[in-house]
Amino acid sequence: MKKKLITLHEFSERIPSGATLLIGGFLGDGTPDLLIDEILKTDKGGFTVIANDTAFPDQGIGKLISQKRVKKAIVSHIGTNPETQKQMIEGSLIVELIPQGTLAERIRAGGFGLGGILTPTGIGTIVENGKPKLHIDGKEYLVESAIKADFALLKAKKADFYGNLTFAYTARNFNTFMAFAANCTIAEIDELVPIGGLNPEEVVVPHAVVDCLIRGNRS
Amino acid sequence: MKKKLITLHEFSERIPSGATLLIGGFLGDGTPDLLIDEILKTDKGGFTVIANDTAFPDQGIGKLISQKRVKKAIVSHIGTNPETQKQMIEGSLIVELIPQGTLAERIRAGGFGLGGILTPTGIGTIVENGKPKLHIDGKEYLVESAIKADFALLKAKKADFYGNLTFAYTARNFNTFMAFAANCTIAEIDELVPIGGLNPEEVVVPHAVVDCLIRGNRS
Amino acid sequence: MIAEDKAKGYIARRVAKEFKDGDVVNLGIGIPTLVANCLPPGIQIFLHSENGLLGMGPIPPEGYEHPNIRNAGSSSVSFLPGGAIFDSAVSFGLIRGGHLDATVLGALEVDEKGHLANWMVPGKMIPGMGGAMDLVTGAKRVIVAMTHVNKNGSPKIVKTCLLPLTSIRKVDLIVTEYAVFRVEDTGLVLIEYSEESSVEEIKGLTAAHFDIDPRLKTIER
Amino acid sequence: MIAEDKAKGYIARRVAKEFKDGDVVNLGIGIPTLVANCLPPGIQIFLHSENGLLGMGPIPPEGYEHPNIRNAGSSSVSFLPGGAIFDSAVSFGLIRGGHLDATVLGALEVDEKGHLANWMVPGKMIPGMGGAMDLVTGAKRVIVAMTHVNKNGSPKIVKTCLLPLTSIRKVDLIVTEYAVFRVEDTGLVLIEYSEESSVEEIKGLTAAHFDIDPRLKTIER
Repeated sequence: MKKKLITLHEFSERIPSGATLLIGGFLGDGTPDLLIDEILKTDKGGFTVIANDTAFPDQGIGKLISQKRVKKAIVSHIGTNPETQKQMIEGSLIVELIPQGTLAERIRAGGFGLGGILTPTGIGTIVENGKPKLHIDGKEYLVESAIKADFALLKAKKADFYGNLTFAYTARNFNTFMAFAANCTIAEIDELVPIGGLNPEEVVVPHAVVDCLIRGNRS
Repeated sequence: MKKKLITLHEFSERIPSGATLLIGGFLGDGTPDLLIDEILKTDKGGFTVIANDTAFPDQGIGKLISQKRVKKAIVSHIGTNPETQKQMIEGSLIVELIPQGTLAERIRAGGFGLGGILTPTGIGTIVENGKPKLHIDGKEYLVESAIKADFALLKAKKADFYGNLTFAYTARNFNTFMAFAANCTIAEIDELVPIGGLNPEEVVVPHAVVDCLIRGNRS
Repeated sequence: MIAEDKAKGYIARRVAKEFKDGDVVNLGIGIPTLVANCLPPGIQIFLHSENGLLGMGPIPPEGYEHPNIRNAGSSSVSFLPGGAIFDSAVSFGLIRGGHLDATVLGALEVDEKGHLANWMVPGKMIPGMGGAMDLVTGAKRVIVAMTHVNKNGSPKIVKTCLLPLTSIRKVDLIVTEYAVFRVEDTGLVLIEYSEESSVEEIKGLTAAHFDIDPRLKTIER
Repeated sequence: MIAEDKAKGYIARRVAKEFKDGDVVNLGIGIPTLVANCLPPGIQIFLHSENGLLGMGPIPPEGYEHPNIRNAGSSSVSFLPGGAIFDSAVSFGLIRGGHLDATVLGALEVDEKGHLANWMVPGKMIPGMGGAMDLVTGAKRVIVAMTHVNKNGSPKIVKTCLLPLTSIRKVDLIVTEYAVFRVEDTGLVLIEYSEESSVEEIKGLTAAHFDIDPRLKTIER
């Protein structure tokens, strides 16, 4: 059986410049910092990053922005990162803003084989510009397409050798459904447990969607 | 604060004839048997039942069918219940068959405030008859509307007094998302624990969507 | 004129009276966050945070901050007994699905119909909508908690929002340090005003038409 | 003519050779279920059951059946170490999202283009599609495991399905006790046949056109 545990170096070799990356986390909580630092040791860039936010200039996804490795950010807000705003205004970074609940569901839809979502959020605002709308039972919904990516970079708490994952409290956020929506899902883990070391009910993301594991600082 | 714990008798008094009921379970596993038995002690009927299946003639949802309390069943299969098939052929029971994954997502959409789902399942089959279709990124999807109901009748393993729920292994099935999709969500529970008796990470359904709790045989 | 240092407390305490015991509530960053400390005796609410928790407790004492128990503003928080965590899809399922009794948010502008704009100033400030659009579209009640005028002294309650809207769903209540407006199909209705002010002063500080409730009273402080 | 008592084992053993070590597979009720017991040495697969588990183990010994560890056919099963449970929405997210390496299903009919009908006989047998439509639409590979003819001796591989289709997605492989067909854009291609039979006999038992692979060989038993 394919071994899922790889080294940080093996990880960065797999990520090509220009790749589309789903990155877990909410203002840095639940973001795989070691994976980001490893990418920054290379000269790779031109990434499209899909994430809840760009955190802070010196933290998590913010570091990829500050070091100009990102050409496009698809996020729900950038209010905590003045560097993202600066690059956006200069025109060196494309920022696409998506309502947080819509972003979450679009990524889940991508991973779950659905074509998109039908949401009331954004109707009557600039978010609806250019998007199809549907009436269902007398109510109007925006049709928002599914999102998939080349890679999902996640931060998990525990993993067994198969790749079953658990998460630490609010570090769960986008990590769960992002796991389903990438061609290659890679998780930085705090603790490696033996096979059988997780209760089947405790597993949050089943191993079928996890391709690679990287032991983090604490494991 | 409103007390959520009610008696079986209080439960059946709240359910009017003709109500639309989401009922958890997969061939009886995860179905609230006590709640069903309590309904059967009354003369109430004419229900629309939305569930994965109608189990077996003498088990779970099957008992509601056998005692002719159901006018319409919206389910993914009825192969295990000849009584359902008999009533359907006689014309005394309307059966609407929906692919299992579509049924699950439509109920989740109802509970999550989405208008419906966009699924490839059913395209090119009789399931698509009369339904709108959409092309997204060159692929065709069926538009299937969201499902909501008057009541959700669930079977949970543990609950605290607030109504946070956990489930027993494969008894999870439809119970989790059905909790979100009803005007009134009622859970039969095996074990009542004090507030604080569940780890926040262990909670599968948060109390915000649970209206009433009924202590089951084991609690 | 109500002093700036008093305004925030006035607003938070008035908003805090809007809840029933057991309500599930999302409080935005800024003034809305203060509401949690102003609840009347006997009223317990469950705080929802959009990054994935229900039953959020206060900031823990120094040295007790868990790195992975945070609120939507990235502050360390705690769980109260009975708390629950979930991912962002479930968190917004609660929001969009109408499972929050109320959301309390700040505003840049609210217009005479009750429409809210609170997420960007084109060409100037573009933080993004975060969870605001889902919250305003989905919560059972939307309460705006804001100072009556902006830093330049200009009214924030205007005839028509010039800034991009957060939702076409109208807010239900507007609470400022000067006044409380209910939003009806006909528009804004002044239901309470500060005894440190007057209806005339409020008209001067408001750039929108509003009706006056026949049972108009002063805000209880 | 291959004896009926041998057929099921032949089919299951041949299907079992289709998997790579580590594959995630959903096995339908009937013959497909038998596949799990026929895996070649060194090949471990992860069994998915659509009611919400991955890493399904065998039926436990008598007295060790847990009432809430069941498969999609309502039988008591067990977890292997590393198993995981999830709700039906996640279970079908795995299915529809292409996260299953293969699904093995029975058939009422398969046609010359590779279309499958396996969920109803109008006016006669209407069990419902259950998870079959999602499985056939979503899994990476769809393998049909069935007897070559039905109880009346009529071919199940037909020119065009008369029964309602399960999906417009074509199956990838058809395994019977007589033959193995690969489904290509051009139609069915016979790649293996039973040494107890002949290409001529298979043509007689099949109501559809099929091409013959130039590397045609006998099924390893």
